[in-house]
Amino acid sequence: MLLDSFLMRAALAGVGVALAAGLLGCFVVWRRMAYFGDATAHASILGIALSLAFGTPVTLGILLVAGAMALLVFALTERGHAVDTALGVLAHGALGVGLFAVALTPGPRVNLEAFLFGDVLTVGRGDLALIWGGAAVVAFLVWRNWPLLLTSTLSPDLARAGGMDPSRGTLLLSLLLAGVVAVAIQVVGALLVTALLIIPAAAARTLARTPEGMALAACGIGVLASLGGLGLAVAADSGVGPATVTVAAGAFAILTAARRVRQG
Amino acid sequence: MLLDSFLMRAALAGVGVALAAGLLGCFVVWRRMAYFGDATAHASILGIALSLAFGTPVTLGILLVAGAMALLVFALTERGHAVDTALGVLAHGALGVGLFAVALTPGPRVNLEAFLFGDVLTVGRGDLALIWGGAAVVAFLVWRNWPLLLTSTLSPDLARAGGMDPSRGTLLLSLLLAGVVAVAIQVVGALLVTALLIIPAAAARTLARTPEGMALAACGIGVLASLGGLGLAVAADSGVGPATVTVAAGAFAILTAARRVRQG
Amino acid sequence: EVPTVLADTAPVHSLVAMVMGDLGEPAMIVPPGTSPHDASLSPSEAQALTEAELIVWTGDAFLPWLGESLASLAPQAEVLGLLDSPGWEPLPAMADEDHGHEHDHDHGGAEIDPHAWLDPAVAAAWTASIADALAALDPDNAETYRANADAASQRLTVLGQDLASRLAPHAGVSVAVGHNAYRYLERASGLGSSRAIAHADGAGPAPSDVTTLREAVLAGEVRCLLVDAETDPSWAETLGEGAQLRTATVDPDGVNLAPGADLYPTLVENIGQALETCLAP
Amino acid sequence: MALIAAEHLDVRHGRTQVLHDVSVRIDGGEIVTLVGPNGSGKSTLLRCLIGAQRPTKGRILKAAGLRIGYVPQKLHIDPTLPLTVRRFLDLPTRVGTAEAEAALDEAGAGHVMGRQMADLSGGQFQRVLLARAILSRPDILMLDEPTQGLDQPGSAAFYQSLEEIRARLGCAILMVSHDLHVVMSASDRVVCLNGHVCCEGHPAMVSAAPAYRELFGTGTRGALALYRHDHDHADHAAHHHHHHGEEA
Amino acid sequence: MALIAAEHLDVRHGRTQVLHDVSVRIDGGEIVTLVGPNGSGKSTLLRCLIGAQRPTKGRILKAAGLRIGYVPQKLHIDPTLPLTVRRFLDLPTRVGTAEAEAALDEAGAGHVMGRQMADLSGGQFQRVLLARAILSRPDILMLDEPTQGLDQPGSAAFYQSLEEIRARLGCAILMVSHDLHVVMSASDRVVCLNGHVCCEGHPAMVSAAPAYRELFGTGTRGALALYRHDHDHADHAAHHHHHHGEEA
Ligand SMILES: Nc1ncnc2c1ncn2[C@@H]1O[C@H](COP(=O)(O)OP(=O)(O)OP(=O)(O)O)[C@@H](O)[C@H]1O
Ligand SMILES: Nc1ncnc2c1ncn2[C@@H]1O[C@H](COP(=O)(O)OP(=O)(O)OP(=O)(O)O)[C@@H](O)[C@H]1O
Ligand SMILES: [Mg+2]
Ligand SMILES: [Mg+2]
Ligand SMILES: [Zn+2]
Repeated sequence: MLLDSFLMRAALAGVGVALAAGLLGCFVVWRRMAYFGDATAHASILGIALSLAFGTPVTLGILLVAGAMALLVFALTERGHAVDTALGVLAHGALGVGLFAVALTPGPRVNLEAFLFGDVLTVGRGDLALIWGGAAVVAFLVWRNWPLLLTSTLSPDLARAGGMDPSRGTLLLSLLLAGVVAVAIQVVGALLVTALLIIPAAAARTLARTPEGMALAACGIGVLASLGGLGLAVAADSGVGPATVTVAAGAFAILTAARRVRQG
Repeated sequence: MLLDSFLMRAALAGVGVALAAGLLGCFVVWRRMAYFGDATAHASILGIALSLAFGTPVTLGILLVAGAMALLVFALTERGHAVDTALGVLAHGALGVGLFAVALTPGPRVNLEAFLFGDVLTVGRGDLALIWGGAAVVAFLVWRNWPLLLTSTLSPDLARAGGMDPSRGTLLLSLLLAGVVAVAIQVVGALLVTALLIIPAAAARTLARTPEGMALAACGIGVLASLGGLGLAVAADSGVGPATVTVAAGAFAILTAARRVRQG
Repeated sequence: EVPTVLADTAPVHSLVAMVMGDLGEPAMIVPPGTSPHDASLSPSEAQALTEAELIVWTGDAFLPWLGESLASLAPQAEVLGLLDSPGWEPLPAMADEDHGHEHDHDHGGAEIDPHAWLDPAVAAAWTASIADALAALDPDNAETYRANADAASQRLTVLGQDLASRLAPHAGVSVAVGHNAYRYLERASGLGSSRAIAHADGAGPAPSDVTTLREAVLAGEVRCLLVDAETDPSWAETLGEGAQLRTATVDPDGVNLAPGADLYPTLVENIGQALETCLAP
Repeated sequence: MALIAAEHLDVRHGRTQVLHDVSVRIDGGEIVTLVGPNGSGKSTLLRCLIGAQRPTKGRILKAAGLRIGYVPQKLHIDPTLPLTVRRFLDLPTRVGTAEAEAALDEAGAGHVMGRQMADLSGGQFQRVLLARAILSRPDILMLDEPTQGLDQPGSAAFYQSLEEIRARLGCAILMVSHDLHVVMSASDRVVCLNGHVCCEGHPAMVSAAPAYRELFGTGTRGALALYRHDHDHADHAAHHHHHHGEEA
Repeated sequence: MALIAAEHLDVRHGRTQVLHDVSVRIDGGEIVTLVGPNGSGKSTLLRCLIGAQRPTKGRILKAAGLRIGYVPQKLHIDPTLPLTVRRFLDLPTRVGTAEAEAALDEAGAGHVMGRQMADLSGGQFQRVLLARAILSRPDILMLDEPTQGLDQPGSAAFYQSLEEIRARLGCAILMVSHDLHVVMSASDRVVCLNGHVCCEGHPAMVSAAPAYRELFGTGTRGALALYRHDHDHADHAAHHHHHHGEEA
């Protein structure tokens, strides 16, 4: 009856999210998309606002808006905008437009963030299936498209010469990221997802000599941070999200101090 | 008795923030620092937590932590981390560690964000003096150090060969940004500052052929968004922050649609 | 002449409306439910602040950002901070537990738990303070205000008695809550101390808090979870797995009720009813 | 049979017309060199052929399943992506280690195998790019200034090995080069580009063509030997102002 | 008097020792060329001299207020920074428009004045870099492979104008080049680098030195003319395996 324990489920959920986030997080770091998590979280607020206005399920609204954001980021970067700037514009644009739209719709104002953020301690069996299913899909798609994703990250021209379509790689990555963040935010909370996307990958950079090495290290550090964070939260009697981020940030600090990045 | 009207004060505050943010925002876009605003906002939460723990004034705590964050970003990028990644790590690290630290300190728990956010409609005369004084300082320092800031953004090696110290440029810029964001967040709100930092500069990129042109255009678009946002908020009777961001995002969308970036 | 009056939240607005009666209608500043993140004053709200002659609000401990707005936008107005008003018995803020939405941390003296409106007896005391403030501004109608306040006070006292008798069978029983916002309600209803899941600092609950709560649920000590706008409903599943845990959806801020004099009594009755159903054997 | 052909390409960037009605075709096993002054559109043509640049008019025809080995003129590898030379050679398709070692050795970069790409010197980087292009077993090699940054023994070895590479891989080679005196003799065909195709054909024919001579002067072999002679500035400036047809 | 000097420089990157006990000095008005195989540390030495690379050991001495005109080997300009060629020439110090025009014309890039830096072709970019370095009225020009990407008339014109530039600006020139046969005659002094200073002195002396011949073979002038001869692969591979002292 392992799954009976909410702690066990939290641990499994944390590990699942850490694996998907570690894989995708490397691309986030390589492609300068660190803002992606926050942008999706902000876009989710617009999604909630729209769902409330049209009476559709909130989860659907979040997914649709996150997907639309991914497509917009893709279109903007194809037009030559720097990806971090495009993400910044969309993050704030989505939030601003979302709040503005909420103000215009009649009815009581609601605290939108309350809809948004899950807590890893509330993860149920269905959520676990969702997380691990999602992680498996992400892992499978990333694995199948690894050469495409990697080469188009390195240089779109080299990808084209190799007979690949780098736009497909960018699009796939954006949609995967949007999906993972939009789902995981509701299950385990925004802080945990966005932090697990960036910090383990950044920490892994100090260790890795190859892209595959970095992806593995990011997954490993993410898993350690998840489990360590849970342990720390139990020990210190604090929230799991902040404790996990604290462990991950600690790992980053130690690895960075121990070794200059460029000597990799 | 112009300053008696809160709308007039809001307009003046918006314009002042737009000018400082437009100038610095260009560097934010060029240097891939779009995350800076959010990172500072998150770090401010840690600052509040520390001020509460040590009983120091909140504003001081925010400024100190934002400054420390700027120094850390500087140190991390000098060590070869990509700046957007460094900012992402620090944004989440500061938030996670801040929340974790709060959980460990005894005393009543408070929602830290309540301390953080100002509203441009509540700006008083003292705030106006602060904003315009700050904008003047920013404009003066940026103007005085323009060649240094620009050359070290372009290429640190060219800056060194030209007898400049690019680290000085990076440091100056980080500290200015941290100062502006930390102060302005408390006066006019986080959404307005972080959005005015990125969106006008990104929109200006589609118009500009030179760095100076982009800085001017960013200031202009920012000012238009501030005044237009205020007008829109009055017309729609909604919050000024979201309305301003909506106008800025609209300007970005129109300019981007009208013209491919690279044809500048 | 009847002054222009502004109230901060829907419950306070309701109390003010009771006191003003037919003489006038107060306006409301803070749309309920908004978090300080997204809350920004609309121009008409700011305008209302600059024109108000009396502002009745909960207090700095509840909405610190509104305090700043009052200072800059409404220097002309009389301000009545209900948490600082006399005639009622405040509860100290819990040292270790949280408070909810957006509460200040008062550095000076004793800190007060700000969710005081959930005790009808406190609300009754507040109507007297509101009447005093109105009477001072509008001496011509002082009698009417006082009479309205007395009537309201009576109505509220009855409301409190109803609540207590309705929940009398469950005296001393604890419920689980999202965050510690119901201590005045417990005082009014005779319920035992509620068990909060989350701290207010945004950090989420600690695993040990959840474990303790779950043990209480499994042991049958806690049979009901109050879910409000700030509580993630999926807690019901986590806490209630393998046990009998009912949930009651409550609206302590009156977000979903029509504003007006009747809002506050409806709000309290709704909570009472929800609790009664939830705790029924 | 043509491996790849461009038909009537036009490329414009805003007001600048970069290519105008350019048609070229490369047949299997050919060594073709693209020459032309700076800014004449050589790299643009190559990028059109690999599909990285969309022409404003005209079209590209490729043999089905064509494998292209490409060496770009500029490649910026971001140091946030950790990438050893060995791993880079595996992109996009994996190759055996023995094969990779042999290719690197042949390119004179055997000892940098374990290094990070971002740490290489200019010439080492170029050598690795060349090794990678050849390792992909291409049907056609497209090399944009393949000897840039190579030291003298390196570029001599490169030109010497061209024929051998063609013989071994059976591939065609399309390259851009400014080493006129060398490529004239190392190629089967020379295409002289200057926004449009100025002239095209057997090296001997091209170097005799008036359009070519207008672009590069007459004494190609000795051009670089003109050092240490006093000269009038106006005189040599005239060498490189031939950019007709560039602005629309 | 030395304008700039390096004394006993050591540079290591992790386990790789790039420079070992390197001392050079450049006097006013000298034209010095740094030659050496790929990866021998030439660019690293230049970056140490301008202060962009910190040596592990040793020190750099500079004349007070020394103005350096620098052309890096690689420069990546991010297209998010809008920058016309004209504006780029103004960095770090503003120059007059007439002057800028003259310098661009002289570098054969007069017609790209209004373009964005990120849009230039490889050779156009290099020409603009050269124009900018000269415009800063330097006391010393440091040029890392200044003719890379230039077309043949362009690089011929560059080497021809070296002396004229020195005469006009009164500056010293330190350059890295692989065009051995040209630079040997265009420089006052040649420093042959291979991790350490192999040999140094008058060009004639250096090209006769055994260390130099070991690195580059004997027939420097004709090295690039060895095309279309059948050759044994093992034979030419031997050209470029001389990388002694690189790994610590
Ligand atoms: N994105 C762009 N926008 C505008 N003009 C461009 C762009 N890219 C290239 N150009 C222009 O197109 C012309 C051809 O460029 P290309 O790089 O093809 O020249 P090239 O023949 O390869 O020159 P080089 O010998 O210098 O490498 C140049 O004049 C260049 O300035
Ligand atoms: N950041 C770094 N980390 C590790 N090794 C490095 C780094 N930068 C340079 N190197 C190594 O230092 C050596 C010297 O590099 P440098 O760029 O100075 O060579 P170079 O003489 O300019 O060569 P080229 O002729 O190819 O330009 C090379 O072996 C290179 O791989
Ligand atoms: Mg080219
Ligand atoms: Mg070099
Ligand atoms: Zn509360």
